[in-house]
Amino acid sequence: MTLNAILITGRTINQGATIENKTSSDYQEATALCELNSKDIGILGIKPGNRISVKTDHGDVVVKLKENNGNPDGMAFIPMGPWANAVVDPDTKGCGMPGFKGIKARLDPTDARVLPMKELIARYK
Amino acid sequence: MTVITDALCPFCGCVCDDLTIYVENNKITNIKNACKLGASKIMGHHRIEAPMMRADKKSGFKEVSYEEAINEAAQILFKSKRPLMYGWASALCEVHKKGILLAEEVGAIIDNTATVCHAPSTLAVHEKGLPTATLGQIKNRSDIIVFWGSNPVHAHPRHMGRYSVFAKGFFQEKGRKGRKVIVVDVRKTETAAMADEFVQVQQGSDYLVISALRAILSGHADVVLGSVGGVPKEQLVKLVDTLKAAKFGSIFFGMGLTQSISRYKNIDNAISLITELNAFTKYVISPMRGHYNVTGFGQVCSWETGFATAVDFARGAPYYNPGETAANDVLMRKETDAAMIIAGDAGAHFPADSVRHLARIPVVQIDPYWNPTTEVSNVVIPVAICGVEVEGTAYRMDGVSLRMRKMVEPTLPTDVEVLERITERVRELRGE
Amino acid sequence: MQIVTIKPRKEIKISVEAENISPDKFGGKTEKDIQSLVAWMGNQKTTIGELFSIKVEGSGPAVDTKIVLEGDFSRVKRIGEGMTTGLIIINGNADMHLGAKMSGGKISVKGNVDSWAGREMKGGELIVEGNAAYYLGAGYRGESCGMRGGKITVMGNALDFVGEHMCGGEIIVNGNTGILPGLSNNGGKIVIGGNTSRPGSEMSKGTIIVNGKVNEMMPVFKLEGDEAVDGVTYKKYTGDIIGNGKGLLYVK
Amino acid sequence: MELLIKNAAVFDPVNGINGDKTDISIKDAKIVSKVSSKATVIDAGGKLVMAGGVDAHSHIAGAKVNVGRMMRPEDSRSGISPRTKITRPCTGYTVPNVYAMGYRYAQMGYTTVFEAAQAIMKARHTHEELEEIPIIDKGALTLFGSNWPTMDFVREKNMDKLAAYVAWGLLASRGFGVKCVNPGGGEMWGFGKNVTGIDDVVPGFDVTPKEIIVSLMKVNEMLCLPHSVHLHCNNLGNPGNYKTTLASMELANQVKASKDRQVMHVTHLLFNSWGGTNWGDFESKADVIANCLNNSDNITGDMGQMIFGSATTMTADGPKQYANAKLLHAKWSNGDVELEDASGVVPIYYVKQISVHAIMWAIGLELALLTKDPYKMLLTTDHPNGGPFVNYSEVIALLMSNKKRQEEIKTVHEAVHAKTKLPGLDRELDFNEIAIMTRAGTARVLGLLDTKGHLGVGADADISIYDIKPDQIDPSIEHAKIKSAFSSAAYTIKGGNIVVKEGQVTATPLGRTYWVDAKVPRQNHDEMMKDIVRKFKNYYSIQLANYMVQDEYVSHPQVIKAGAIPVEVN
Repeated sequence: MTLNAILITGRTINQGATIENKTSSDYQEATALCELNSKDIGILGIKPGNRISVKTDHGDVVVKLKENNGNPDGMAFIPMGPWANAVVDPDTKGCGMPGFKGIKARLDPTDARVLPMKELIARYK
Repeated sequence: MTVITDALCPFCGCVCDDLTIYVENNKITNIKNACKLGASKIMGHHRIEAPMMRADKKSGFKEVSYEEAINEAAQILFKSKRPLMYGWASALCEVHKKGILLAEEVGAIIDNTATVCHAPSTLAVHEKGLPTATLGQIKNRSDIIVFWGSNPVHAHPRHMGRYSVFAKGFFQEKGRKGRKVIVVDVRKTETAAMADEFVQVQQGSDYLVISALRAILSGHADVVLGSVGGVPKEQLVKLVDTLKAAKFGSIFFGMGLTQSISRYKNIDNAISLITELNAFTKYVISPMRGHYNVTGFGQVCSWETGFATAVDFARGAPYYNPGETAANDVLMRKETDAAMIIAGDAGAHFPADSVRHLARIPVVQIDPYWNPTTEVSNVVIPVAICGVEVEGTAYRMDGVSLRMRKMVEPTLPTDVEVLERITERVRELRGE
Repeated sequence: MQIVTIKPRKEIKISVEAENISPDKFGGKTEKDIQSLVAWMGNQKTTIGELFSIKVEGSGPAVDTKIVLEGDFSRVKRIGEGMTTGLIIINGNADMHLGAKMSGGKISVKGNVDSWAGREMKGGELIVEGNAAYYLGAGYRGESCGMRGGKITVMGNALDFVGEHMCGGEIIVNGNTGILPGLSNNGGKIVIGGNTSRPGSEMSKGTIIVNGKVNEMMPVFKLEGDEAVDGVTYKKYTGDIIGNGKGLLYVK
Repeated sequence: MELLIKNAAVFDPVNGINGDKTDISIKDAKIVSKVSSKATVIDAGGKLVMAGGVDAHSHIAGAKVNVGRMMRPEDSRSGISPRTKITRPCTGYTVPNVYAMGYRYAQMGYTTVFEAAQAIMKARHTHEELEEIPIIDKGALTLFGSNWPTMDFVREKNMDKLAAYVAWGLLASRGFGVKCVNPGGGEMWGFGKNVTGIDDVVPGFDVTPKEIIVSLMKVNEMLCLPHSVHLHCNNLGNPGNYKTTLASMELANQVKASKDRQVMHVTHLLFNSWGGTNWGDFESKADVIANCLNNSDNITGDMGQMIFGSATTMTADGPKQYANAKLLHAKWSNGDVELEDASGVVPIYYVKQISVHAIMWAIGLELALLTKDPYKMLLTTDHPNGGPFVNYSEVIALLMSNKKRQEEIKTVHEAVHAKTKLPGLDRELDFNEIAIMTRAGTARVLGLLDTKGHLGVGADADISIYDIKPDQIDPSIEHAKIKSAFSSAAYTIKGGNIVVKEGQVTATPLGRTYWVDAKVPRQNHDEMMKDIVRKFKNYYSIQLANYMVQDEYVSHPQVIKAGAIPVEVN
């Protein structure tokens, strides 16, 4: 079942620990994920570890689902990185800073695979 | 085996300077006192071994000499009408000076990773100034500490131990027990979990919540009707009383404010709150800067060009206007016709549209590591790691200047050497 | 009367800075003079003649100079910067800083304009039939005063920070605006036909009239009651009360 | 490299040359008695020639200045000029970038400038900026007035440990002299408070500003430092503060100078010579302060002259800056430095029609005109607090021409008539006196007379030539010509190199950074260091090993030796 959520992105300890090793699977493990609270995961009807597609007005990406009950209802968190930035708002609002937080997103369960970093970036070429 | 004491960490804005590094035949074998982030960078990762080039972005790289790569980099910048030189935050101030000179020479826009981090804080400083203090002042005096839109447990792991919540100081001998910790965030982070009070605000409402606090503080609670940003009025009124009762209050803020709706106005509003609190008691505000030397670029760029970020040298003199001259502004407008990405990773940390444009123009990368920027680069020049293999100056998140140590000898040229040789080559191309 | 028609020779992708496209710079000049005026494309110094085809009809001083811009100027910045007199007609779009610091004369745009249109305007008139982007009629970073006089009319919508740091003059946006119109307003008048959000924050003087919906009101305004302005009844607010602001915010 | 300047109308007060035509011989950066025939000749053609200008108090480098730049993009965009073959791009008016600092001072014929204040913990930043300021020789005064070690040793009345700390602090910061700003107040601002006079007790440290000032003077003389204590009095910027200034100046009698110079230099006296009790009855007390200077022989001061228009106030006087920002509804930056001092930066616009501003403007000029001996009143604008240094020529013209002063007085608020004595003062300073206030006097106050501020043999070859013939001009009448000549030197020579010609920069060599290496007895140092080590262990947020400025930050040092000798304490 689809979940409409507000997406925010930001740092995590594991994202930081692998930031200089972005070709590694550890980096993908740390950043190609989306956190939701258990209630929202219930709405999606799948379990943490399953894969979801995240669509916004600016792009789409497939990431792994992770549970974080610190999130309020309807809030999705993807660690900063190429997977998150595939769907954030590029508009700099006249101040130079793109929209990394507060993006309307549509989340759906999917069987599609999580693209590894090189393939994810290859989409832009 | 050599042991380096009081070494400095080249990862986050804390620049912890009490590390012990153990080195055996030019290899770092062990580290003491670094957090997980610092340890991961200092222990090191897989590196790009040699310069490489390719004509089009889809084909594989061909290994080349430094001479060839440097010449190609110079050609790209020399021919470019609207070059962007981005990154800088993981490099030392000595590198920034070479970068700003080269940007002048080729008429480029130079911008640093603050453009996706704390550049809005700089815009706020243009509006309101910045009432702040060095971290030791907070350690010694602060009895109320607020983290607003910032999650130090994840992003600045040793901040609370060395400088804020747990640190013992002259007037704060009891450390944690002498302090009240308040966390304001849209979600309950691990940092919020260890706070005395967690104020949960709706995403994007920080600006309104801060204005409400200021209205209450200025004696106009009557205009605040019902809840603001999901925070009941009673909680806001109580929070103002708590803040006013401090002997020395400090507010640390992060991406929660700089990247949300209203952008720089969130921080400029928070600065006004701090200024107005100073009428009652001592208050300071301090940005939780991400990279260990993103602050350093702002300092060097300010004293050399008069502006801290997003400087456009197209017409031979610095022109500054974020919203027009910041990296993502010109990339989004598809104006940039060549880019140099150095000590920063635009490929990973810029929105898709910007990376898409980078994929269509010649890109020179100067960086030790293979990352998403490498994927959209044409010329890749690997360099020594600043703060590990190269010593030099960095500025901590509170603006204190420190000298990073050399822990091991470099095996590759430094950023400074590469930039100097590119600049020489550009001058030759110009017939000087 | 001198009419100068100017048209890009080819598509302009790297933005051009053309502050010399102004009646003050074209008035009383020959075609050759105009062609030799400086313009910049990125870091390349060039001339107006290089980038644009010029046709001059008749002659006359700046006050009687009408410049007609044909074709796409959406990547040509600072048109009409600092103009004191004369007329500019733009049949397409225009890029940033259109009419910045103008103190007289008139600019009329059929299409859209980018950010900072009418920045630090002192007088004269700017009419935009399409949409405006960010910082319409705003100030420069760090200045305490942006627009001081003159009038801007936008038939379409405008984005965030309309009239930021306004000290005088008038801005009319018939459509919607983005967030924080009239930010730090210190004596200007802003009329918004459509919807907006967070109007009048840190206002100390001046007037903002909103005829559409305010999505989010700032918690810093005191509701004074209803009042009619030009025959329309509004809820009248005063604020921003934090700095004892004397600004007036009318919301329909 | 040899240079010969002929037909120069030289004003060299130190060597008693008062405008007579002389030749100046230069060889390898020094002034010599004669040169060979191979020397390059500059025919000064009877033009005015002085030693290179020396500025003893200007905020040109460091954390405060950079905060000013970051706060004021509107200032940076106001002074922009593109790069040339020789010069880097310039920006700013009140807070210029580092290149403009060097070029603009050299264009005015100035060759030596001292940064007015650096906290030890932020000295590395100051030196990074000094390293990038072209042409001029420079140095920085190090803040000691509210440092915890200072206050501890003053409380313990242990002058040996305090002298050791000052010596160590100068080494740590590669500083040139002892700066004391609102002593005790910087510490109290740590909790948002301030001292109100020199007898208040600083909570937690149990010392008074008076004790801090006297103790620092004693150790300054014990160490035989080239410069005296450089004092920014308590209570700056408050109506009625002239009493605090007088009481502070009184303290000079408690210590005897160890060298042929003052024992106390009181800086930017314009901001500290205020009478009245509030903004309503605010008035000038410049005459009382000048009188005190005239009657004492061990105190010097500097004007801190105000220039109408845009300025940026920046000072370690944190509490004053908060009050300023609130009064002016201006943007406000504050920079507490742990265990050391405070600081604040606030933009301001001085307006002729505001009575307080007009009175302040008059006070600065009164101080110079009422202080008889120009050696006791140096010309500064406390750049950029009173105004940017590029306006020094305006101050010179005002001091040399009563006609100009009367013209200006007509344009300012008439409060200057009732609240100051300026309109009635007709003294007009001559070239000799101006040379003292801008070269000889400043060099003497700084203790650098052996190489700076004069044109005698052995001095550094720093020379400025101005496009006026002293014997063919009446500065009182042709004050506009005086102003334009002093604002743009015909020649500036720095270390024997021609660096400016007809106001244009022709060369950009890097000058030297002056700092003082003072030696103290080993056991005093070791005793003092015990306390320092404890403070770093418990209270500083960085390690001692990462505190001191390293050699890499002073690439062209000019080290001046000093050391502890017993000092007479009367």
